[in-house]
Amino acid sequence: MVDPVIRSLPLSGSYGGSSAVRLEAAPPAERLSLRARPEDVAALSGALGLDLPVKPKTSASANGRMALWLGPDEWLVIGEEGAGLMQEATNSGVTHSAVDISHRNTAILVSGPGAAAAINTGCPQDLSLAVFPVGACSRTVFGKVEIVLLRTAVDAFRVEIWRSFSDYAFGLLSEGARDAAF
Amino acid sequence: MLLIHCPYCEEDRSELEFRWAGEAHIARPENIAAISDEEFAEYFFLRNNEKGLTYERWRHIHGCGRFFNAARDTVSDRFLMTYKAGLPKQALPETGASEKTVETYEATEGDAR
Amino acid sequence: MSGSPDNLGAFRIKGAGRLTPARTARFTFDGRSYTAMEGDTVASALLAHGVHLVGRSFKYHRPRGILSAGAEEPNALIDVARDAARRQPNVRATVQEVFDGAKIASQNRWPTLKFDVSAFNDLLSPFFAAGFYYKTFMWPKEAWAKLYEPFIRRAAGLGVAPTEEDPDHYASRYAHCDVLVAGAGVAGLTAALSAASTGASVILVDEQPEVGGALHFDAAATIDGKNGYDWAQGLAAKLKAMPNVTVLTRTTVFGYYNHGFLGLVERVSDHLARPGRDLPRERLWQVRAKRVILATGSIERHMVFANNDRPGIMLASAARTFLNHHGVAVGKNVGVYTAHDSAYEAAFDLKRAGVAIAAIIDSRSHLGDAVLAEARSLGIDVLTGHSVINTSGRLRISSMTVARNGGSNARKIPVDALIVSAGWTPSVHLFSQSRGKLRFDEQNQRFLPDIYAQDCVSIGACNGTDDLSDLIDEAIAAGGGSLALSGENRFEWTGGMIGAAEGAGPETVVKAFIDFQHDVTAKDIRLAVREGMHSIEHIKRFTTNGMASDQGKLSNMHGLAIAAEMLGRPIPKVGLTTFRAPYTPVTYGTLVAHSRGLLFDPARRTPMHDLEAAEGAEFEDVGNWKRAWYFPKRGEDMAAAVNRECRTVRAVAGVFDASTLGKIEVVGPDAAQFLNLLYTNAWDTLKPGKCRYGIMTREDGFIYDDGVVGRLAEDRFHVTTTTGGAPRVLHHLEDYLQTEFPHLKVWLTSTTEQWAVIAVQGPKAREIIQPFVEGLDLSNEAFPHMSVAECSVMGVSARLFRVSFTGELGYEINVPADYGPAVWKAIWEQAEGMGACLYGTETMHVLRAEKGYIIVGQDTDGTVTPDDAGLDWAVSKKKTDFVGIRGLKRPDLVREGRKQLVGLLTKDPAEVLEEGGQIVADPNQPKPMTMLGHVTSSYWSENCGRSIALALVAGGRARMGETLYVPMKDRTIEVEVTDMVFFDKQGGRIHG
Amino acid sequence: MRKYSVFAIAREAMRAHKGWEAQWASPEPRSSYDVVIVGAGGHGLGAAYYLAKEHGITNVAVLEKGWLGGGNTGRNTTIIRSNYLYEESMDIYEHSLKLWESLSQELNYNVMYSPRGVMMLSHNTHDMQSFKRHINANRLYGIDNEWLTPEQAKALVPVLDISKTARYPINGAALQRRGGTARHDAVAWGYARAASDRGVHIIQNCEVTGIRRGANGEVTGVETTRGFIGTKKIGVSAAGHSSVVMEMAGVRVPLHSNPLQALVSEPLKPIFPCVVMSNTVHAYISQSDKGELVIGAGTDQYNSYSQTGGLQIITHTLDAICELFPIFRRVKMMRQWGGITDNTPDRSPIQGVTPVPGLFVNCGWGTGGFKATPGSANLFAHLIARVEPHRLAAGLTLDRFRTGRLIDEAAAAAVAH
Repeated sequence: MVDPVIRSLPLSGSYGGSSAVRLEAAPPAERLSLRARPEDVAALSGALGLDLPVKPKTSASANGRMALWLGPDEWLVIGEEGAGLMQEATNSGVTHSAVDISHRNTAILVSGPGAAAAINTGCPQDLSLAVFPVGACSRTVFGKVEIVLLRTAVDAFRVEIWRSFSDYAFGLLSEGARDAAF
Repeated sequence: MLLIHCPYCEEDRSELEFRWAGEAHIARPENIAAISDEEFAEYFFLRNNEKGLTYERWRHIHGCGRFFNAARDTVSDRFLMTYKAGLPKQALPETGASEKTVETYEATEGDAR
Repeated sequence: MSGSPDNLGAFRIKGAGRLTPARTARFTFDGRSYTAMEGDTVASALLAHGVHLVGRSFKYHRPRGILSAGAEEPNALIDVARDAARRQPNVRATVQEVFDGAKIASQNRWPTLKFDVSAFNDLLSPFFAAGFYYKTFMWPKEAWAKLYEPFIRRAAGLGVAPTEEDPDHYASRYAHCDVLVAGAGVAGLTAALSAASTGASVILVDEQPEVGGALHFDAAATIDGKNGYDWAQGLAAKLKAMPNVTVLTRTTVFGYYNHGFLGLVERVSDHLARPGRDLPRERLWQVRAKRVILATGSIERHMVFANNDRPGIMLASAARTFLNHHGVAVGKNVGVYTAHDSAYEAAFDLKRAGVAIAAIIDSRSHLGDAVLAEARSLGIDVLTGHSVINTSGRLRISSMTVARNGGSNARKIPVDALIVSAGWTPSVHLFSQSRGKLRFDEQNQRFLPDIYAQDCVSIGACNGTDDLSDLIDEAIAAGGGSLALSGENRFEWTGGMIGAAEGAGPETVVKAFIDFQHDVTAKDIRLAVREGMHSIEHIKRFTTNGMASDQGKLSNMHGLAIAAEMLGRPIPKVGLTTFRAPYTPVTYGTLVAHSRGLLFDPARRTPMHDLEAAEGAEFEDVGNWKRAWYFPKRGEDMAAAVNRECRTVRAVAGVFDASTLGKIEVVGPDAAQFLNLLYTNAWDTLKPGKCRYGIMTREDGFIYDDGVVGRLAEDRFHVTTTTGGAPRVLHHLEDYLQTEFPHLKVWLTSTTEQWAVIAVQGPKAREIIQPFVEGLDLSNEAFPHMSVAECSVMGVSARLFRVSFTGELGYEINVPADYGPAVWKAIWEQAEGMGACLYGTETMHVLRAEKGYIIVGQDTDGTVTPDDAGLDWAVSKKKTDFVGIRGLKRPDLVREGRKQLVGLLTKDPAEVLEEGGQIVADPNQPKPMTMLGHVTSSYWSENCGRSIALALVAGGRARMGETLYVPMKDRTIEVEVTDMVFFDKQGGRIHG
Repeated sequence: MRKYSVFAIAREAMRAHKGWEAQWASPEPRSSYDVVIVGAGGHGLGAAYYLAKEHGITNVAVLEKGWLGGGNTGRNTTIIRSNYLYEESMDIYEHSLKLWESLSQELNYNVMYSPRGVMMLSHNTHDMQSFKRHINANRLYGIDNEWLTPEQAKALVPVLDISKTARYPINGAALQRRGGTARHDAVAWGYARAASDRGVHIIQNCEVTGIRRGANGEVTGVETTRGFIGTKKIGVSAAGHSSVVMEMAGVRVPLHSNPLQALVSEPLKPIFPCVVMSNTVHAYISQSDKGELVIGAGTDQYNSYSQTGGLQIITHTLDAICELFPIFRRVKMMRQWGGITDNTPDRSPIQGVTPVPGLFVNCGWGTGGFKATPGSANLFAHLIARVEPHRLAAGLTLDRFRTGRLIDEAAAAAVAH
C-alpha cells in the first residue's frame, strides 16, 4: 500500500562554487548528539568503536564514523546511514544521552584552495592551518546561523548545519566562493 | 566586538559566539519559596552594575554551549580572567585589578594630558 | 575632445609624474568631456585641464576648489556615476580614480556650479552666525515645522541620494593576523618587512592605489640608495611575494575597535572602467590582529586667513603630489603662503618644472637656512615675517593681498593658485579609536600618542617621528625584526602653527575658514566661546566644526587653538574632541555585504514547504519561519478559505504542518526532576506513553512558554515549545541546568528540526492515519487523548502523539524530517480522498480560539500569570519548588482585579472585534478613559456561526454576563463577557 | 537674560555678533544648596529649571562631571513620541509631548521640535495585533496614533519598499503625527540658559564622589571633585551612571548600563520626511535638518560604561535599513558613536523617592529618555519639591519591583525607543 519512503535531503542536488571553491551537499548520514560525563566516556568510546575526543576543537575518526568534540560533555557522532549509533550507545550501559539528529542536520562539503576564505566570509574563526588544523572542529557562527565546522583536509571542510538554515548557508557559501576566487 | 577566552574551549573566540548572561555569583535561594518580597526583588532584580571590575556570566552558546564566569572591567571592557561555572569568585591576577583602566571618552574629551 | 595625449590638459607637464600617457580615460564633468590618464584622480585630471572650481560649500554656497590630494579632502565632493543605478554622491575627487566613461557632477548648486542661486546666503552670512537658528524661527509656533525647517532642509545636505536600488554587490571577509600595519608609507612598509621577517603573519593596509604614502609627493627622499617611491614599490612587490604577508591597497582601516578588532574597507572595482561581473564593488575586512602597528602618517594643515577658501588655494603637499605623481601643475603663477618648511619644497619642485612662483610668503621671521638658501638659488622671492591677509577672484583665486606682519605694506600680488602650509597634524585617529590617550607636544604644537589601551604601537609621522632615519629605526623596532636600512631627506623641516594667522585675529570680521565643508570660520569659534561654550565639545557642536564628512581632519587643531586663545587656557586644558569611527565614510552596502535579499535573514522552511506551496498555500512570517497560513482554492479569498478549512476540519478532518513547533529532548535519569523544577506542573506523575500540557514561568511567575510534553521512557521526555520560543526556552533550561541544578543527570538536545510534524485533526483523523501506522493500536482505549508512542509510520520510525489543539480527535505524527515530504504526500492523498482539507495557521488559530486554548505571546504578553490565563490548574500546589513559585506570590500577582482571560461575544454576532481593541465599562466617559483590558484574539467562527473573541479583562472572571464596550474610532461595539469555550463546551469531541 | 529673536540677530549682525552674552553662567559652587541635582543632561537641567520656575526653589545646583548635555542628551537619535501602551507610560510621555510642543517658546530657545511624524512598520500578524492594541489604547487616552495601510505608508515615505517579495513585507504601519524629532543639544542648552537665568548654578567638571548622610540616614550633602557641597535634597539624574551614584548612598537599583550605538550618514538632500522604526527588523531612521540620515543601532549585550560598542551592532542595523530602503546601499556612514543607557527589567523608567530620606532618583530611561526630557524633568521637579510623586509619575516608583506591578512595555512588544 505504501511506497518505500525516500529521504529528501534539504540540499539535494545543490552544487556550486567558483574556480577556487567547490560546494556540494554531503550524502545522507546518521548523526547522534551524544552527551555524557567524563567518567562514562571510555565505556561509550568502546561501544561506538572510536575514542571520543576529550580535547577541545578536536575530532576522531574510525570505523567509518567520526566523533566531533563540541563541548566538554558533548559530541556530534556522524556515521553512514544505517550505522545504528543509537543502539551502540545504549549498549554501553553507562548513563548518557543519545539523541538521533540525523535529520536535524545536513552538511555541505566545501573544498578547493579558496575553501577557508569562502567560509571566512561569514565565520569569525581563524582558519589558518596552524590554528585550525586538519581534523579540527568547532561549533561556531556563519553569517547569521550556527554551524559545526570540521576540517577534513588542508583544502576541505565539512559544514554541518540545521536543515532549515541550509539554504542560507549554501547561499552565503556561494557568495564566499565567488569572492574567494579573487 | 569582544574577544573572549572560553575556559572550556581553552581558546579566544569572537563575541559573536557568545551570549552575555548577567551578573555572576548570584545563587538562587535554596528556600526560594519562603523568602520575603524584598528578598525576592533583591535576588531577581537588583544588580551591582559596577563601573569597573565586574563578575559576570557568559555562555559560549554558539561554541561549546557552556556557561562560564568572567571578570571584566566595564570601563575598558578588558577581560581580566574567565573561569568555569561553579567555581567560586576568583581572586584576580596581580596585574589585573591594579592596572589603571583607560577612562571613557567623556573624560578624555574635556582634558587631554 | 579626443583621447590623444595632446589633450590631456594644458597643465599637464611633459616628463613629470609617474603616469603613463599611453593609457587614457575619458570622463565628463558637469556634462563636459575631459581626457585623463590612467592613475589620475578626478582631482588631478580636472586640474590638468585647469579646472579648479568643483563644488559649493554647505552653508554659504561659496565656490570651492580642491584643497588636498587625499582622503582628508573637505571641499571637492562630487557625484560619480557609471549609470543611473550606479551613482555615488559625496565622493572625494581627490580619492576617486578616473575610469573611462565616468560621469562626474558637482553638488550642492542650482542651477549651475558657476551660477548658484543659493550663493546669496553668502551675502546674508552676517545673519547666519554659528548657532543663529537656536535664536530665531520660533514665531509663530507652528512655523518651524511648516515653513522654516523645510526651507533649511532644502538648502542643507550635500549630494543627492541614489534613487535606484544598487545593482552592485559587496564582499566580506574575516581575517586574523599577528600584526596589522595601517599605512604603507616608509614607516609602514619597513615595519611590515621587519615583522614579516620574524615569520609573523602580517596584513599591510594602505588607502592609496599604490604604497608609498608621503613618497607620492616627496620626490627628494632617498632610501636604501634608491629614489624613495621606487624603493617603496620594490618592497611592496617583495612583501606581496611572501606567504605570510597580505598587502591590501585601496584599503582603509576605518575603525579600530575593542580587543584588536579592526574594520577595513577595500575599494575593489570603483576605479575600473569595466569591472567583471563577479567582482565586488568593495570588500569589508574584519580583522582580529594580535598587534597593530599604526603608521598612518600626518596631514598637512591649511593657513587660516581671510578668504582662504577660493578655488585655486590648496595644500602645498597636494600641489606637490599633483606635480610629482600626476604630472600636473596647479597653476602657472603660483603663490606660496606658509608657516612651515614643507611648502618650500613644493615651491622648488614647481619652479624646477617650469611653473612661476609669485612669491613665498612666510609668516615666520626665522626659518631653516637650507630652504632659504635653496629658494634664493632658484630665484624665488621669499617674504618672511609676512602674511597673506586676503585673496580675490570670484570662481578662482586671482590675487593675494600680502602685508608685513602687523599690517603694513599691503599689496596685491596676482596669482592663479596659492599653495599653503601651516604644518603637519599627526594622524592619531586610529590610535584614539583604540582608546589610547594623547599628550600635547608643546614644542611642535601637536598631539601625540601617549598611553596605549591595546597592544598597538605608533610609528613614524603619526608618532611625531619626522627624521627619516629615526623613522626607519623606529619602524624596524616596531616590527620586531632586524633590518639594515637607511634613508635620508634633503631638508629637515621646521616650523608650523595652529590657529588663526595674521589678519584673522580676534577683532576682525573676515571669513577665515577653519572647516571648509561646514563653512566654519575663526570668528564662529570665538562667538561660541563668547556665548559660554567652554568645552571643546560644546564649541564643536555649536559651530559644527569638524562634524562634516571629513570629520575635521584639517580643522580640529585650528579650532582648538582659537578656542584656547579665547579661553586663555593652554591647549591641553581645552582638550580634543573624540575621534570617532569611521576614519573616512564607509558605504552601507559594504557593511551590509551579503546580508541582503535572501541572505538578509535566514528564511526557515519546513520539510513540506514546497509541497504546501504547490497546493497553493499562502505563507506568513513567524519569527524566521515561513508557515503555511491558509490554502485558498481558486476564487477564494482568505476569509473564504479559512471558513472552508474551519468547517472541514470539524466535519471531516484537516492536515496541518506543525513542524515549526520547538522540540527539546530531555534525557537522563533526573529528567522528570528537572522538568518539575522548570515547569509549574508536576512531571514525576506522568507515566511513559502519556503527555501533558505544561506551563513554564520564569522566576517572576509570568507565563514564559507552554507546550505539550510527552514522556517516552522513564528517562526520556519529548518537550514541545512555541514556535518562536524554542531557542530562548532551550537557553533558559540550559541556564538552570548548568548553573543552578548541575547535580542533575540530564541533558537537553534541540530536536525541532529532527522531526517533521504532520497534524491530522478531525473526526476522521484516525481513519486517515490508521493505514500508515504500524505496531500501534490506535483505538480510544489503547491510545486515548494525551498519549504518545514510538511506532512505525510507512516503515519509518516515528513518534505519534494523540493531542489536539483543535478540540477534535487529533494526532501529530512526528517522522524524521527528511521523510516528511513522502509521509505528508501519502497522508494528504488519503485525507483528500476522504474529504479532508489542508489547513494553515489561520485556521489553527480560529479552531483553538473556538475551544478557548491560548496562544502564548498573543493572549499573553509577559505580564500574565497562569491564573490570569485560567490555567491555575496547571500550577502544582504540592511542589515545594519550581521556577516561578515565589514570583507568583508577590503582592501584585495575587491582588484582586487583575486582568484575566475571558471570552467576549459581540451583541451583533456578525461583528468581528479588532484584535487589540480596548475594553471599557463606560464608553461615554471622558478621555483619558479607564481601560479594563484588550481583545487578544478575535475571529469569525464559521463553526459557531458568529464572531468570537478572547480578551484580558480586569476582574474578568467575576464579570461573566456583564456588558462591556469596545470603542472604535467610528463606533462603539457592545460585548458580553463569557467563558472561553465557544464550541463543544462539553469537550466530548476530543475523545473521538 | 537677553531675549533671542530675529531682531536680536539683526542687531548683532550689525556689530559682528560681539554683543551676545554667555548662555549660562559658570559660577563657583556655594557651600550648600537647597537642592543638588546630579547630572546636567536634559532631565537634570530641566528639573532645575522647573524647580525654579514652578516651585520657587532657585537655590539649586546641577553638578556635571563632564560638560553639560554631553551624556545621552547629546548622543541620542532625538526621537519624540508618546504612543506607549500602558497608562503609566502614556501619562508621562504624553505630558512630555505636550511640553515639547511649546518648549521653544517656553525657553526662548529654538529646540527645533519637528512633529514630522513617527512611523512604526508592521511586518506580521503579531506586529499588527500589537500596534492596534497601542492605537486603540492611545485613542481612548487622547493620544494620536493611527493605522496606515502599506500604500498609505509609502505615500508618506516614498523610499519605503512595500513589495510583497521583501524578506519581511510590510503589512501596515502605526503613525503618530505629533511624534518627531528635536535638536538634542539645543534642549540641554535651552534648559541650561533658562535655569541659569533663574539663578540655578550649573557646575561642570564637577564629579560627585560620595553622598554624605546624617544621623537618621538622611542626606546632608555630596562630596565632589570640587569639594563638599551641603544639601538636604539630592536628585539623581545620571542616566548610565545612576547605579554608580546611587551606590554612594548605599541604594541598589535594578539597572543595567549598556552601550547603545548610533550613526549618521554623509549629508544628503532631503529624501526622508519622517521618523521610521521597525521592531521586527530592528531599525530606526530619520533625516536631520543638515541632511544626515540618523540611524539608531541596538544595544550591546553586556554591561559597559565604555561608550563604545561592537561593529556587528552597526552592521546588523544597516542590514535592516538597507533591506527596508534598498536605495540607501550606496549611502555612506560618516560617524558612529555610543552612549551608556540605563535599562530596567521592565524597560520603564524609575522616578521616585528612595529608602534614603532626601535622595530622589530619576533613571532607567534606557534607550528612550530623550523624548521624555521635558516631562520627566517637570515631574522630577515636582517630586523633589513636594517629596511625593506627581500623579502622572506615581506608577514609576522603585517599589514596583517588590510588588511585581511592572510596566512592561518590552513585554507588550512595543519598541522601546
